[in-house]
Amino acid sequence: MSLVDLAAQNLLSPMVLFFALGLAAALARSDLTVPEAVAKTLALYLMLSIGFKGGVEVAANGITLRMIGVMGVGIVLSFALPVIGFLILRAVSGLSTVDAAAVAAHYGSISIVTFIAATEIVRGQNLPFEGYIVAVAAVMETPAILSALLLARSGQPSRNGNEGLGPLLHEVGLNGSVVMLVGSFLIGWATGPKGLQMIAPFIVDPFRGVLCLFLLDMGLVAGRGMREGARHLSAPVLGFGIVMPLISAALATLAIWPLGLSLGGAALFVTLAASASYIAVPAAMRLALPEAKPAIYLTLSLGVTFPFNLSLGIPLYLALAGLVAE
Amino acid sequence: MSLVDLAAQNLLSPMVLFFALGLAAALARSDLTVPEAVAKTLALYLMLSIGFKGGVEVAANGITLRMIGVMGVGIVLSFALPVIGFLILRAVSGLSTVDAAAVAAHYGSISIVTFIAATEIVRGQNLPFEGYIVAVAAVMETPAILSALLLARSGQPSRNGNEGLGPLLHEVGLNGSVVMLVGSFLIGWATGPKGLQMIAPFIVDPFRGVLCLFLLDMGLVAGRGMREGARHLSAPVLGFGIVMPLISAALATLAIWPLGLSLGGAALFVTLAASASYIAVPAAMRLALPEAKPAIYLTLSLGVTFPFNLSLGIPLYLALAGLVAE
Amino acid sequence: MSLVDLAAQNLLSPMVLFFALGLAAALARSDLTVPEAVAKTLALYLMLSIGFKGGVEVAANGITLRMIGVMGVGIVLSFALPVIGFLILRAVSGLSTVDAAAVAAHYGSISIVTFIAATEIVRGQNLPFEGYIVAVAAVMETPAILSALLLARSGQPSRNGNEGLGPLLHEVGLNGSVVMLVGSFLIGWATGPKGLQMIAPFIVDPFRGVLCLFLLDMGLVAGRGMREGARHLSAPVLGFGIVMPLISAALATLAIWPLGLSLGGAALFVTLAASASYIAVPAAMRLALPEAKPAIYLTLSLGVTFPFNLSLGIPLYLALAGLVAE
Amino acid sequence: MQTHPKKRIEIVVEYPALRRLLDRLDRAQVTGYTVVPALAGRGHDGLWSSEGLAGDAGRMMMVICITDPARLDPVLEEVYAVVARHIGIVTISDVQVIRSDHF
Amino acid sequence: MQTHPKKRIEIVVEYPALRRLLDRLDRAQVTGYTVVPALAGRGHDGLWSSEGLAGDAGRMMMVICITDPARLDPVLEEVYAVVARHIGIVTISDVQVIRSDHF
Amino acid sequence: MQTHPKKRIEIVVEYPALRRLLDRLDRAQVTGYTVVPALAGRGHDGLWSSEGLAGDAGRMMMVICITDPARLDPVLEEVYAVVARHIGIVTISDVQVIRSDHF
Ligand SMILES: Nc1ncnc2c1ncn2[C@@H]1O[C@H](COP(=O)(O)O)[C@@H](O)[C@H]1O
Ligand SMILES: Nc1ncnc2c1ncn2[C@@H]1O[C@H](COP(=O)(O)O)[C@@H](O)[C@H]1O
Ligand SMILES: Nc1ncnc2c1ncn2[C@@H]1O[C@H](COP(=O)(O)O)[C@@H](O)[C@H]1O
Ligand code: NA
Ligand code: NA
Ligand code: NA
Repeated sequence: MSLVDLAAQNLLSPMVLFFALGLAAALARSDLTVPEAVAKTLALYLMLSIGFKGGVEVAANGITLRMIGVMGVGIVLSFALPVIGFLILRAVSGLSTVDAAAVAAHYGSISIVTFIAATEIVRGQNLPFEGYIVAVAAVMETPAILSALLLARSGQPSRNGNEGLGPLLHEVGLNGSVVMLVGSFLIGWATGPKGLQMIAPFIVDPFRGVLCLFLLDMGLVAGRGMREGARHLSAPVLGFGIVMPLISAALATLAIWPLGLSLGGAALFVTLAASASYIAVPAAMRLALPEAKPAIYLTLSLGVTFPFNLSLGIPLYLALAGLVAE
Repeated sequence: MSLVDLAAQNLLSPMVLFFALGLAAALARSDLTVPEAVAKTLALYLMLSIGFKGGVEVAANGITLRMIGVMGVGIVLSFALPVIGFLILRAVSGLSTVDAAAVAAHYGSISIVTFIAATEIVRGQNLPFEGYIVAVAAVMETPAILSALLLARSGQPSRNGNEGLGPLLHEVGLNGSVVMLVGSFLIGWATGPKGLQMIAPFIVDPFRGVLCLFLLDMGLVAGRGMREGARHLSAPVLGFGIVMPLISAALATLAIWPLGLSLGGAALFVTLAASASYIAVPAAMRLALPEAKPAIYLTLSLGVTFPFNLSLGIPLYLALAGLVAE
Repeated sequence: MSLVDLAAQNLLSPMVLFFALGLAAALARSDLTVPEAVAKTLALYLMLSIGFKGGVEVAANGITLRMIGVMGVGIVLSFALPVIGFLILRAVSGLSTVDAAAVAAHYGSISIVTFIAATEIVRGQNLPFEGYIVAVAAVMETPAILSALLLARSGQPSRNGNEGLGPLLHEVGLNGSVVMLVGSFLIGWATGPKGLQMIAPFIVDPFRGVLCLFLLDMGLVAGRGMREGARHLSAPVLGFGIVMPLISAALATLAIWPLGLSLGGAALFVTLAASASYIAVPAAMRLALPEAKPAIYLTLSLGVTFPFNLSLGIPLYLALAGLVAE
Repeated sequence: MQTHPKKRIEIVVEYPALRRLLDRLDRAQVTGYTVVPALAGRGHDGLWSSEGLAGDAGRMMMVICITDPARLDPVLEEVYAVVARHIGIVTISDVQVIRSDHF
Repeated sequence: MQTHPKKRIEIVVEYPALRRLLDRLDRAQVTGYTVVPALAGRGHDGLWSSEGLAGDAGRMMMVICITDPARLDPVLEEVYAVVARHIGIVTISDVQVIRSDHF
Repeated sequence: MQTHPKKRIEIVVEYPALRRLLDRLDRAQVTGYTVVPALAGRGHDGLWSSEGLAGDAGRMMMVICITDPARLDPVLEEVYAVVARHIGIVTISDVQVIRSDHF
């Protein structure tokens, strides 16, 4: 299937259309909302499901050297991408050191919903993928935060003072979404296919439909963010929200080349690198770099990069992956 | 199946019984409640599901002249029924102009949950129906509100003053439930049976069970409303809550006659006309006619008309439809 | 299957592991939480499902003398167990009369989630069980509360004064969870297998997965309770949380002997007796015995007895039941 | 705008006792009250949080009641009858309202 | 710490009118406001509770707005324009803040 | 009824900083506090709403703390240490309580 066909087909999937519905409703100032308690639970559900299924596949296939290699590459990328992002932002945008570091952190980390959307697209093409990619997603969440903190401090005298790095690492590492993803992965691993069979009617069958509802909600939140936050984004920053994922994707494609991942697995890995966090990293930034403006990083990650990845990015990353995958 | 059999069977369906359970619990002052966040989400789910499925059927069958005709009849009825209701109320009840107009608005508009309950009954009789009836439901939601505003103004000097009709139309037209229903309909239309297949385990399989939970909640809210609101309803107003649906049903049966709908479709159309709004119109009335007493219109619509329609009305409308359907 | 195998298999089930995940996350002070609105709804769902399925089986099998006998034994145990628990606590722990009575009430009543977990284990062994056991669970919820009130008053001059027993019984008997369980049971009974078929994709298929999510939440709440409440529990009280279930189980095994229950049914009955309430009774105690410290009874029931029953208790009760069942 | 002095009573009370408290307020013939959910807190009885709770024990609510200064004492007595036995606190402050007859 | 006197306006208003109220506050150029959910209540218009509601009619919200005493009157006029027609109440009280320029 | 004067501190603060704020209150040895959810608001940092949020950034909470006038200043200093760096506001008002020893 050609890239154009794939993109067209993706744009007409219920997932993308529900996101677009949410976006349109928010931009038109409709009062449609998904209650916060439900939005939080849908996110937990998606992480439970994707983590569990990943763990079950690792249980079926065992740990391989390749798995360790891919995780290592993922960690390195998560550390490195914020540095690249930071340098670009400092060069082309007028953002302060702290704002640039905070934005860069989001692009080094990953978005689990972007990842999930990509698994659906990959599955729609009947491409299998390595189950441990979920574990790669988990290990890529936090290194970027550390990178960003070092970058932020490079620019200013240390006044983070009274709150040390220890409590921060605790709060980030035991962040609810990380615990849910990793915990479900381990449980899936421990219980294997037999466990999956028991709860499949809950975590497998309705998964895509739940994803649609969650994407509707993300569209609503993204649209609201765009309405409020757009004036905080200069043209160079907006451009960064599209260009940076492409740079990350290109680097990830090169980095993954020698590892011999399947086409599906490579596409997912590239997607992870190209995705920008919108749950774990914003919360960490409010703690670690409270001076950084959330209107900038939240609007950019959720209002620019996420829609781009969901609609055009993922098909592109699948094509990129085709260049290097087995 | 005879009308009596149908009614008896309906009264013993899980749907009606869960509504009765909620009603009984609330009247007995049990502290059973469904959290607000969940009630809102169940409503979103029902609209997503019914809208999407309707759209998929239109995708399969295309737009027909009959569809346009039925929509037109629906719009005319939604405009006309409030006038009839208003005149009756002014004649027999002591309600003020504003209260009468507000009540009448509810009966011109539609109740999507009554509609959904009717689709389940129709389906239980193995009767197919036209998918576009969902679109008819959507277009019948708002005209009644406009009618009612004109009626209310007829009675009093315009003191709506400072808030014009423009913002009101915006708020009503982009009301969350309307957006959800219409948006899902359009997405179902766009993605067709292939899209349905992707999310059917979420929006089709558990649908009836979710409906039971929602009806339990509606029973709880209706029972609470009856306990608090009963003293606001005089005998003529109470009677209106039963007689008006019958009048609407009779008119709808006549109006739909020439259009050649299927039995299932005709039953659903008659049900729409006979149903009274309890989500969109009350919110609109609080904005447009804040002087009208919500204790009257909410109690009547949810505490009298909805239970009547759910238990006895729908079987009756199915029988009525049998007189004119193909 | 040997007891050890059964216990090991149970410890590796997704249910127990998700509870453990919640426990670990709370003890490590992760910010993972399930929103309150969702936790309440999951509990409603579980009661709806278990009640309905029980009712359907009674519809299929009719009322028998044995059913009435088992219910009678259950009621007697619910009255008697608090007395035993109270005497033990007064003898070995330093708890005040009121605190001892309040704790004892929890152990005479039942935990519906423990019961549900047991049904899953019993089903996992392909053992059928009597559907009316759900009704037994319902009738065992409240007698223990009355016992405890009498015990508490034995120790102090009646100063419960201004709020009589009447309103209390009303509040306890019409407690939301009791209404949901009994109401769903009756609806299941009324609609029978045909009703079940209609809503099975909602109440049967995803049941186990939903249970996992609820157990995760219970683990989180239990872990939080353990962190805050541990210092309120002396060693004898802690011991009571393990020993009392064993005593209750032994008594229940003897009491059920002559009744000729199936192995599955007997295991569930013994589990009911051995389980300790954590929803209905705590709320009743706050009303009836507000002087009793919730930190003691909540921590003991949810933080000690529930984890014990879920992990080791239920397999043990199944083995015990094997001694007396048909 | 002309304003009139009233008293604002703010009560934090455990959820199981809420119905009783509101019955007492009705009995004291207050003209109204508003209930606001509380999420978490700490007091003499320790930390609590409503997160994840499926039951009602362990949750707290905040009740706000605006009343006439002349009727403060009888209202406080009814409130105190509930709060003294249950987990909770009561504070009173001065407020102004626009429509005096409403309260 | 040095503190500065401000006015705290507390408004309980029905949800469907919330957007209008907030627009009015914006128009009155207040520096900010906070919206807190209300769960249940009673007033002249009777009892209400948001439990189980799928729609917006019948729910209430509480809005808190800290403002400068000098600007109290214009703000109250805007607030009153909404609350007079809708279900709701308004109370005003004295508070102190630390950073005066923030408000 | 006899009442005693206390201070009521009301803090609106972004959710990610809540745990730190509560730790500070503990450190200042307040006798208690209550956390109330906020739904939406506006301030110098713009509009926010918690509707639909799956994460914690972008949500706000309201913390209420009753304390003795004598201990107001040390408590405010701890509070300020958090709120100065984070999104949030602090107001102080006078209240009366019934049982002085409780606070
Ligand atoms: N005296 C009062 N104290 C606290 N809240 C009140 C009071 N009166 C009214 N309210 C609140 O404001 C809402 C509307 O009041 P009303 O317009 O009198 O029906 C009520 O439902 C309560 O939530
Ligand atoms: N004048 C005010 N009155 C009430 N709440 C306010 C006010 N100013 C700010 N807030 C609340 O505090 C939050 C943070 O304020 P700020 O730091 O100014 O953005 C706002 O989003 C509001 O929820
Ligand atoms: N000093 C205080 N300031 C604010 N809220 C308090 C205070 N003391 C107690 N509370 C609230 O009232 C609840 C019960 O207090 P207590 O009876 O002292 O445990 C606490 O959990 C808090 O939510
Ligand atoms: Na990335
Ligand atoms: Na109608
Ligand atoms: Na028991």
